[in-house]
Amino acid sequence: MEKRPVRFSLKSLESAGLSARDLEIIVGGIEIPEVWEPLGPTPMPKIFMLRSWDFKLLNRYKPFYMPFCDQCCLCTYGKCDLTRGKRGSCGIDMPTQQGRIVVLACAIGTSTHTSHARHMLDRLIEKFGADTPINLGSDINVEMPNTRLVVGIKPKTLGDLSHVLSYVEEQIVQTISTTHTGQEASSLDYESKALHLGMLDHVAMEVADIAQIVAFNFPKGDPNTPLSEIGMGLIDVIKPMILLIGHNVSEGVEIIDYMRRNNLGKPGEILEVAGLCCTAHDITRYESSAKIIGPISHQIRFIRSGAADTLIIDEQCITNLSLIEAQKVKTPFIAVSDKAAYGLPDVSEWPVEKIVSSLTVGGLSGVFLPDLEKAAAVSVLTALQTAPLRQKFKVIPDIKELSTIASKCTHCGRCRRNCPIDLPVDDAVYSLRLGDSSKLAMLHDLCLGCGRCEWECPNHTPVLSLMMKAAEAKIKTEKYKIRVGRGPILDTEIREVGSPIVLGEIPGVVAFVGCANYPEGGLEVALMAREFARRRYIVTTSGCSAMSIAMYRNEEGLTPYEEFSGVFEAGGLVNVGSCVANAHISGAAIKIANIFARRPLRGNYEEIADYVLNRVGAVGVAWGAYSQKAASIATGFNRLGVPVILGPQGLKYRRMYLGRFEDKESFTVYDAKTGRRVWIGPAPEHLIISVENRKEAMVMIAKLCLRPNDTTRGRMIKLTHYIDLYKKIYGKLPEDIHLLVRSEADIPITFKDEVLSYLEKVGWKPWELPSIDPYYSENVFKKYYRGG
Amino acid sequence: MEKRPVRFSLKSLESAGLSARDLEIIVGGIEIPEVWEPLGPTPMPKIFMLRSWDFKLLNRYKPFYMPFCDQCCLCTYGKCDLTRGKRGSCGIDMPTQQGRIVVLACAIGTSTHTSHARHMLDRLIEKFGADTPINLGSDINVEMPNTRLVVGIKPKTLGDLSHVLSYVEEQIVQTISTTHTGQEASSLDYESKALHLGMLDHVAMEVADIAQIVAFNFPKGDPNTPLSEIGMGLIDVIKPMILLIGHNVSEGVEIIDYMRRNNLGKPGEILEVAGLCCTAHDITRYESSAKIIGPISHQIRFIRSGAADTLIIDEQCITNLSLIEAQKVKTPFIAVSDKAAYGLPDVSEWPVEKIVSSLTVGGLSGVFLPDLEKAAAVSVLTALQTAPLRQKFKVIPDIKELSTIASKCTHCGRCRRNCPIDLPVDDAVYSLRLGDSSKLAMLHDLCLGCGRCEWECPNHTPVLSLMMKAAEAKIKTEKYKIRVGRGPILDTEIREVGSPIVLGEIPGVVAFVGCANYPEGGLEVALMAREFARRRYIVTTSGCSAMSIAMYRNEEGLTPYEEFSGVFEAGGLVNVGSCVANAHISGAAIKIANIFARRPLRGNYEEIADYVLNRVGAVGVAWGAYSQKAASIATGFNRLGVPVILGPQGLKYRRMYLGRFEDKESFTVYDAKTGRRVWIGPAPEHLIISVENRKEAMVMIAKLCLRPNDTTRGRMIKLTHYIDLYKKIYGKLPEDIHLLVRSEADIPITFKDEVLSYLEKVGWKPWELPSIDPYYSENVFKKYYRGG
Amino acid sequence: MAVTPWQLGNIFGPRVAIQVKGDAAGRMIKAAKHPLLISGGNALKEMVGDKPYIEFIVELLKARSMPFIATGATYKDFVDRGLNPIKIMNAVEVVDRLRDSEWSIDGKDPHDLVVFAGLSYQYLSQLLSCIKHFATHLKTICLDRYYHPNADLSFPNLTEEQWIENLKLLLDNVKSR
Amino acid sequence: MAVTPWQLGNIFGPRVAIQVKGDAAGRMIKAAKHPLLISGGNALKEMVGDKPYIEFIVELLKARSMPFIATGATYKDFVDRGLNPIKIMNAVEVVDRLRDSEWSIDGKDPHDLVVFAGLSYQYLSQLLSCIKHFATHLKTICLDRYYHPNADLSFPNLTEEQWIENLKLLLDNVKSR
Ligand code: SF4
Ligand code: SF4
Ligand code: SF4
Ligand code: SF4
Ligand code: SF4
Ligand code: SF4
Ligand code: SF4
Ligand code: SF4
Repeated sequence: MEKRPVRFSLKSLESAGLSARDLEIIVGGIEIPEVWEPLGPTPMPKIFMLRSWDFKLLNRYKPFYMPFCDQCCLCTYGKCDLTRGKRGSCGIDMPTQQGRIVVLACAIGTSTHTSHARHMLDRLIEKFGADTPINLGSDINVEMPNTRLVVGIKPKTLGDLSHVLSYVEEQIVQTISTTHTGQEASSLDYESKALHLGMLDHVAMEVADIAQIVAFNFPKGDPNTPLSEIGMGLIDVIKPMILLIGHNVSEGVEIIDYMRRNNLGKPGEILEVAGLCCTAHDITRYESSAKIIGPISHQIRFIRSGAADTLIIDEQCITNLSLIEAQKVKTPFIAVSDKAAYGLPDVSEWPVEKIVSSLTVGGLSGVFLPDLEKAAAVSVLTALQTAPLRQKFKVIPDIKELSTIASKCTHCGRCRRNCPIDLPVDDAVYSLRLGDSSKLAMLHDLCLGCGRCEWECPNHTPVLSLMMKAAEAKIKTEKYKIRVGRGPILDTEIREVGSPIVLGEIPGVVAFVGCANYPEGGLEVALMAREFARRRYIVTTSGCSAMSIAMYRNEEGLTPYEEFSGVFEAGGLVNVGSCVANAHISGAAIKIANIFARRPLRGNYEEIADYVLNRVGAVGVAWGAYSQKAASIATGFNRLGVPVILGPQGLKYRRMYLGRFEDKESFTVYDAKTGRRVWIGPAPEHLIISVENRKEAMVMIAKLCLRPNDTTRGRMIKLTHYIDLYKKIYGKLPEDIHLLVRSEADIPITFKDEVLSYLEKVGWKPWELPSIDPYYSENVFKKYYRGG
Repeated sequence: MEKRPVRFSLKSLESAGLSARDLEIIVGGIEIPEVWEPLGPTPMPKIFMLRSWDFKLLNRYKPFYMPFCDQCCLCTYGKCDLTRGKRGSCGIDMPTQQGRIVVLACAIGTSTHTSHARHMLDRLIEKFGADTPINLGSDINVEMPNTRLVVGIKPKTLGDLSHVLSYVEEQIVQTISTTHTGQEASSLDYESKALHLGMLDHVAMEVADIAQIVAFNFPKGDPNTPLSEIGMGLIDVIKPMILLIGHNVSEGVEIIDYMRRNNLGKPGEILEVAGLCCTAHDITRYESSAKIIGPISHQIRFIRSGAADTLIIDEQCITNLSLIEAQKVKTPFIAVSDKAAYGLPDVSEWPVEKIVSSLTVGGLSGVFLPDLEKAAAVSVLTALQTAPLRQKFKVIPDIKELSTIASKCTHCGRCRRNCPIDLPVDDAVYSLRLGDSSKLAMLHDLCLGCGRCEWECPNHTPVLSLMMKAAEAKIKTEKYKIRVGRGPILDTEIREVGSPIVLGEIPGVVAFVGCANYPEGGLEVALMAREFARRRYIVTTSGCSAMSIAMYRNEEGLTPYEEFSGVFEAGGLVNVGSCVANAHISGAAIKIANIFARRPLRGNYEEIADYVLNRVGAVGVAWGAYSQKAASIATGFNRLGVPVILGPQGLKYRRMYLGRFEDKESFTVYDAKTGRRVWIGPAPEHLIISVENRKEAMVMIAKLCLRPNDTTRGRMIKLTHYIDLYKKIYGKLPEDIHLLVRSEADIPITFKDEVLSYLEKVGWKPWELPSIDPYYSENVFKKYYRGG
Repeated sequence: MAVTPWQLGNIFGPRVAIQVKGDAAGRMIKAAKHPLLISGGNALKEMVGDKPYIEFIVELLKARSMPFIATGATYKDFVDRGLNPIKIMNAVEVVDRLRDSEWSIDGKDPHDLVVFAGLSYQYLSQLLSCIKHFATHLKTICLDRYYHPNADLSFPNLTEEQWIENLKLLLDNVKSR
Repeated sequence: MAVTPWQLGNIFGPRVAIQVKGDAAGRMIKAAKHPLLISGGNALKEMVGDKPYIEFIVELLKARSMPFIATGATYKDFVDRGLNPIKIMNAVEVVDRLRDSEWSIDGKDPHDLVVFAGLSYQYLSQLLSCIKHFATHLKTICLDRYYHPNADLSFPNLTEEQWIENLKLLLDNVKSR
C-alpha cells in the first residue's frame, strides 16, 4: 500500500498553490510496516512498563547520590534547604531531589537529540520525500535495532521515522512533567524515569543518524572510510574559510552543495570548509575533504586564531561566547538554528546580496538566518568577500605583549579558583614574568577552553590567547588523521564477532564516547584507546572522544586511526561518527542478541537488556562527559545493561549506580540450564561509576567487561587483561580475583601459580556451576527455562 | 469522510485477539476538518515564527531579572559563579541564565499540562472512541479558541485533539532542548521561547478540559452550575471517606461510576468522596455531591485529621509527604499515576480482593495501581472495610499534650527561619507554654501547610498538628459553598459583553487564578475578588484561588458564590473550574476578538494578541502562584497580551516583564485611523509584576485594566476605579494620572476638580487623538490601515 | 561557622553581605553622597520595642534627609507622620530603574547607596539579588533584623534587643557630627 | 565576609565546614576512636615544599596508625614507602559503604572520623557532599590546602607556606602525648 506518513505545514501547502479546501490529506498514515517477528511485551513502552526491569537493575546497582547543592530552588515555595534529612515545602527529601535532577538532566539531553532528529527529519522529508527508503545496503538488514526494539516497528522510509519521533516526544513530555514540584516521592521511581529517557535517547539518536545517512548518502557502515584531516594546525590555512560549529550537518551539506553547484570545487580548493564539534564529523561523512578542527574545547581558541572568514553556528555544543569572540576577530557570524538565535535580527526575508553586504562591509556583525539554503549562499559569498578584508585578523598577542600582560599579574590565584578543573593558571601566567612560557604552553593541552579564568582575572588577562601564543609552534604542527565516521556496524561483522564476544573470547567492546571535559587533556583518551586496541578489545568511539583519539601519534608517527583497522573486530578502532552515532554502539549490542543469538527485538526490551547485561562484555567510557546529552546517553546504555565509566568530573552528575561485590543476593541470577538461582560474582560490578584518574579507569574498564556468561576460555582471556593491568598499576594481584574465578581453568596461564596460591590463601573453592545460562529477569528466564 | 486519527498500542490490538498481520491500520489520519476561515500566517508555529511579536512585547516590557542563586549547576563544567558579569564555562551570562531557567520552568509547566492532557485523552478515546464529537451545545460555536488560533484547526472529535497534542509535544521538546548547556546567548531569545511555551500551555490546557467536558458531560459553560460543599469542616464526617488528591479526574469518575453501578448511591449517602486540589473541582463537575476540602495548603493537615479511609493520589499538586502522612493515620494509600508511583509495588496484576485485603489487614500501607478501573473498585472496598478498623484514627494531639510538647520549645527560632513565608511559628509554639493557643490558631489561616517548620525543629514539634488543635473549633465550622466549575464562556455571553469590554465600559476582566502560596492566607484573594465583583468588573477564577474565594462569608453570611452571579457579566463571579480550565479565560479574550470583532483566528496569533493587548482590559492575578505550571500559564497570558500580577512570592520566579511609563517610544502604536504613530500612555504598564502586598495589588489591578482602545466613557469608568482605589490606599491622586487622561471627558466626574487642578499643575494638555484604532504590530496595522 | 542568612534555605554566594553593626551602618548612611531609602509594608507590622518600625524610619529620615520611597502602600503612613515620600512606586519598579547607573528618583545625581527597611525577607532578598548582579554601581544596606546575604552591608541576625540597640547606635552615628 | 570555598563557584550551605588550624586537626585525628584515612591520586602530584604530599601522609600514618585506603591508583606508592593500604578501592566505592553506619573498612568498629588527603578538589567536594547528607554519623576532615565547605572540618584556603606550617603543627599534635 502506498499511504505514507507525511509531515507538513498548512502554510507550505498553500504557498505551493494548493488550497487546503481541495485536498483530502492523510497525515500520519502509518501501516504496520512488516510483521517480521512476533510482538514482544512492551512496544512503545510508557514510563511504568519497564519499571520492573529498572527496579531489578536498581536493586543490584543502587543509586548513590552526591548532591551538587544543598538547596532546591525550582519553585517559589523555595529555596528549600534539604540538608541532612530536611524536606522541602513540597515534602521532597534529598535523595528524591537528586533523582529528580537526574531526570531533568536526562530529559534535557534526550530532548536535545530528539529535537535535532526532528529538525533533521523534517528537512530531509521536505527535500527528499517521505518515501525515501531506509536502505543501508546488503550488509545491513537490521537497519535500526534501537527502533525495532523499543518502538516495535521496522521502519521502511523516512516517513516512518516521523512516527517514531512522535512516540519519543510524547514520552519525553510525560517524563519531564514528573519533575514538576511535588511529583515522585521515591528516588527509585525517578531513576526509572531517567532510564526511560535514556532508552528513548538512543531511539532518537538512531533516527537522527539513520535519516542523515540514507538521505545524504553518508557511509553505511563501511569499515574503510577515508581519512580526513583534523587539528588546530588548520589555523594556518590561507584560503578563505567557512567554519561550522555545532551538531546539525544540514547547513554544512547545503554549503558543500552550493560550492558544487557553483563550481567552487571541493573544500580546500578555493574555500576551506571546517567544522568543530559533531557537525565536523558529519561534514566529513558527506565530503571527506572538509576538515575537522577538533572537539568543543578548541572553540574559543580557534575563533581567536582568526582563521575563519565566516562562522556558522547551529546548536548543541556551541559556546555562548561565539558571537562575542567572532566579533573580536571580525568574523561574520551566522546563526542558523532557532535554538540559538542569539537575539540577532532575523534576515530570512532579505535578499542574499543584502545580507552579504551587511555582513562584509555593512557593519552587521551577525545575523539569524534559519533559511538554510540562503544561509549557504550567504556563508560562501561572505567568506569569499570578507577574506581579503579581514586578512585572517586575529587576537593572539605578539610575543612582546606577553610580558606586558604578565607584568600586571599579581599571582592572586583567582583565575585558578575559577577554573573548572583547577588548572594552575596563576602560576603559568605569573611565570611569564620570568620569561618562562612553558607552563602556559602546557596548559594549552589540558585546558577546556572555557574562558572562565579570563572573566575572573581583575586585569582581564586573556589567558587563552596567551596560551595560544605560548604553544604557537606546537599548534602549527597539530595536523592529524581521523577516519571518517562510518555509521552502523554491519550485520556481517556482528556475525563474525557475536560468538567470541558472547563467549568472552574477545575480551570486550570498549566505547570511548562523549565530550571533552577531560581532567587532564585529551591525550588520556587516546592512550586508553590505544591500550585497549592493542590488547585486541574492540574499540569504538564517537564525538569529541573520536577526535581526541586522533590527536596523537605513536612511536612510528602514526595516529591511532592509521595504526588500527576500522573494522568492528578484535583490535579494531571504529569511529562511528558524531554523537548521535552512539546509537550504533548500543545498536551493535542489540544486534548481537538479535543476529548472533536470534533473540527477537520487536517490543522486547527487557529480554534484550537482560541478554546484554549478562552476555555482551561492552563498557562505555565517557571520560570528559559534561552535558545533559552525555547524561542521557549513558543512562540509555545503563538501561540496556551496558556499564559506563566516567572521568572524575562525572561525580557532578551527582548520581552513580554502584554494585557492591559483597552483596551476594543482588549478584544472583537464574540459570536456565539448571533452573537454579546462582551467584555470579560481581560482574559487571557497577553500572555507572566515576573514577579518579586514568589508571583507575584502565583497571575498571577491564573489570567491567566481565560477564556471567563468559566461557572458561573467555573468562581466562578477560582475567588475563584485568590481572595484567591491575598488577602493572597496583603492583599486586586483584583483591577480588577469588570472586571472579569460577574454576581453575579460568585462571590465566601466565599468572597461574600466583593466582592459585592467592586463591588457596583466601579459601576459594571451585564453583559448583562454572558455566551457566544466566538471566537476571525472572520473566525472561521463564521463557528460556525448559526444565522444572 | 470517515478516517479519523486513532491512537492505539499494538499490544492492545493483539490482546484484543487481532493479529497485526491482518490489519491495515491508518493511524493519525487527519483531515483538515473544516475550512471555516482563511489561513493566517502562523498555523502550528515553530519557535521562531512568532519571535518578532515576542520581540515587540519584550521591547516594551523588558525582562527584569532577580537571580535566585548566584550559581549555575546544570552541567559538569560547573558549578559556575555568574556574579556581576562573570560567565560560566559555557559562556553564559547571568541574564541569559535567568531566561534559560524561566524556559525550563515554563517547559516543566507546559509538559505537566500536556502530559495530563495526553493521559486524559488517551483514556477517553479508549473509553468513548476517537470519534466522540466535540459538541459544547448550541451556545458555543467557537469550541476551542486557543486551538483554532494556534494550531489552525477546528477540531471535531476527540481524535483530532490527539494531533493537536502531537504538535504541542513536538514544540515542547524543541524548546526544552534549548536549555541544554551552551544554546541561546540572548535572554530575549530565551524569553521568546518561554512565551512560546506559555502559548502552547493554553492549547494543552484547552485540550485537557474540553476532552473531559465532552466525554464526561461536565457543565458546558452553564452559568448556573450547582453549589458544592467545600471546607476543612469536612474532617467531621463520620461516613467512610475516599479522598482524592491531585489533578486527573479520571479516577474520581471511575469511583463515582463504580458507586453508581454497585448501588452505593451518591457521594455522601454511604460513602463520602472528597477531593483536594484540582481533582476536587473536576469531581464536582461530574457529580456535585462530591465534596471539596480545599487548596493544596490543606493537604497535610487534612490527612492528619484522619477523616480519609482511603487516599488516592494521582499527579501534580500533591505533597511528597502524602504517603508518610497517610501511614501516620493508617489511611490506605493508592498511587494511580506513573508520574508519582512513590516506589510502591505495582499490583496491577493482582486480583481486587488481594489488593483490598493487603491494604486493610495485610499490612501493606500503599500500592501503585495504574489500572484505574481496578483502582476504583479497590478504593471503594478498601474505604468501606477499613473505616470500622481505623475509626478515623488521627494524629492531632489532645489538649493535654499541647503543653507537654510546647514545654520542650526553646524559642530557638529555627522553625520560623525554615518557614517559606517567615511565619512566627516560634512565638506561636512558645506562647503555648503560657497557655495561649491563639497565635497558633491564627497561624492556621496563614500557613501554607508545607511542614518545613516541623523538619527543622530540634524537638520535632508537630507544628501543623498543634495548629489544628488550636484552631479545632474554627475548623469544624469551615464549611462553605462553591459554584461548580462551569467550563468555557458562552458565545452568547461574549456577544453581550464584547462591546462594553472593548470599549472599556466594563472596567475590566480580573482573573484570580493559581495556587495557594499566599503571603498572608487565602482570605486576601477572597477580599480582592469581592472588591472587584462589587465594582462590577467581571471576575473569573479557577483552581486553588477559586477555592480560597469560597472560604469566606460576607456581612450577611453569604459566600462570594452566593453573593455574585455565575454569569460572565459585570459583577459576575465565574468559576471556570480546575487549573486546566484557565484556557477558557484566555479563550474568552480570544473569543472577544473573534465573535465580537470578527477577527479570524485560524493560525492568526499575532493579530489576536495585538487585539487583546490593545483592546481587552483583562488582567490575571496569581496571588499564590508557586509552581512551574503557574509560570507557564502566566507566560501564556502574557504572549496573548494579558498582564499578570503576582503576589510577593512571585519574585522567586526571578523574572518580571516591566514597562516604564517614561519610555514613550515603547508605548507608541500605529493608529489605523490616521496611519500615524501615536503615544498611548502606559496602558497596560506592565506585563508581569510581583507586588508587595494586597493593597498594592488592588491598585495595580485597576491600573492594568486600562487599554489604549478605551473610549472616553470607558476610560472614565476605569479611571474612576483606579483613582478611587488609589485615593483610599495612598490618600492622594495617582501620580501618573496625567499620562492616562487623554481628554477632559475621560475624567471621572466624582474627581473632576481635583484631577483637573492636578493636570493643570503638571502641565497636561489634551491629546491630539483621544480616540484611536491602535496596533502594536506593524504587520497587523498594515492589514487594517485603509489609508495612506 | 560561616554566617548564615535568616531564611535557612536562602544561601547566596560567593559574594555575600558584610555584617555591620549600627555604628558602621550609621556612618555609612551619613557619608553617602546621594542615598535613597526604600521602606516597605512591613515597616507598619514589625515592632521595634513597643513602636512600629516605621517610627524608627521616620526618625532616621528626619536625622538624615534623603529621598525615600514608601512601598507596600505605606505612603499615607509617612504623610501622617509629617514626611513626604518622594514618589509612589512599587519596589520592583524602583529597582528596575536603579539598574541604570544614571538614574535617580529625584533626577539629581545618581544614587550611591540604597537603604532598605521594612520589606518582607524573601521579597527583599530577590530585589537585592537584582541590584547585586545588575546594578554594580550601587551599594546596598539593609536595616532589618535579619541577615541579608544579597546586600552589600547588613546586620547579622539579631535578637530584638540587639536590633533595638543597633538601630539606636545607627541613629546616634547618623546624628553625630 | 564569609569564608569562601577554594573553587569560587563551589558554594554550599547552610551547613559548611568549620575552619581549623593544624593543631586542632591534629588533636582531632589523635582523639578519634577509629578513623579512616582516604588518600587520593593528587598525593603524588601536589608538593608540600620540596616533597610530594604523600610523604606527609606517610608520616602521619606512621605517627597515628589507622586503616587507610590509597585511591587514584597510588597503592604501590605507599607500599614502596613501607606502608600497606588496607584495601584497594576506588574512593566512590568506599564512600558508598561509609553511608552504612555499621560499616568499617577493617570490619571492626564503625569509623567515627574520615580523613581526606590528596583527592582533586571537585571530586572530593562531591564525595564530601554525599557524606554530609547521607552519612551523618561520620565526621570528616580534609587536610588539603584548600577550604572544603562540604567537610565538617577543613583548613581555610592557605598559601603553600601556611599549609606546610599547619601540616607540621598537625603532626606535632598527633605525635604529642
Ligand atoms: S520544588 Fe520542592 S524542594 Fe524545590 S523549591 Fe519547590 S518546594 Fe522546595
Ligand atoms: S579556559 Fe582553560 S585554564 Fe581557563 S578556566 Fe577554562 S579550563 Fe581553566
Ligand atoms: S587572576 Fe589574573 S592577576 Fe590573578 S593570578 Fe590569575 S592571571 Fe594573575
Ligand atoms: S540548585 Fe543550583 S541554582 Fe539552585 S540554589 Fe543550588 S546551586 Fe543554585
Ligand atoms: S550550563 Fe554553563 S553555566 Fe551552567 S554549569 Fe554548565 S557550563 Fe556552567
Ligand atoms: S507548615 Fe506553615 S508554618 Fe510551617 S513552615 Fe510551612 S508555611 Fe510555615
Ligand atoms: S524550632 Fe522547635 S524549639 Fe525552636 S522555636 Fe520552633 S518549635 Fe520551638
Ligand atoms: S491552583 Fe495551583 S496549587 Fe492549586 S491545584 Fe491548581 S496548580 Fe495546584
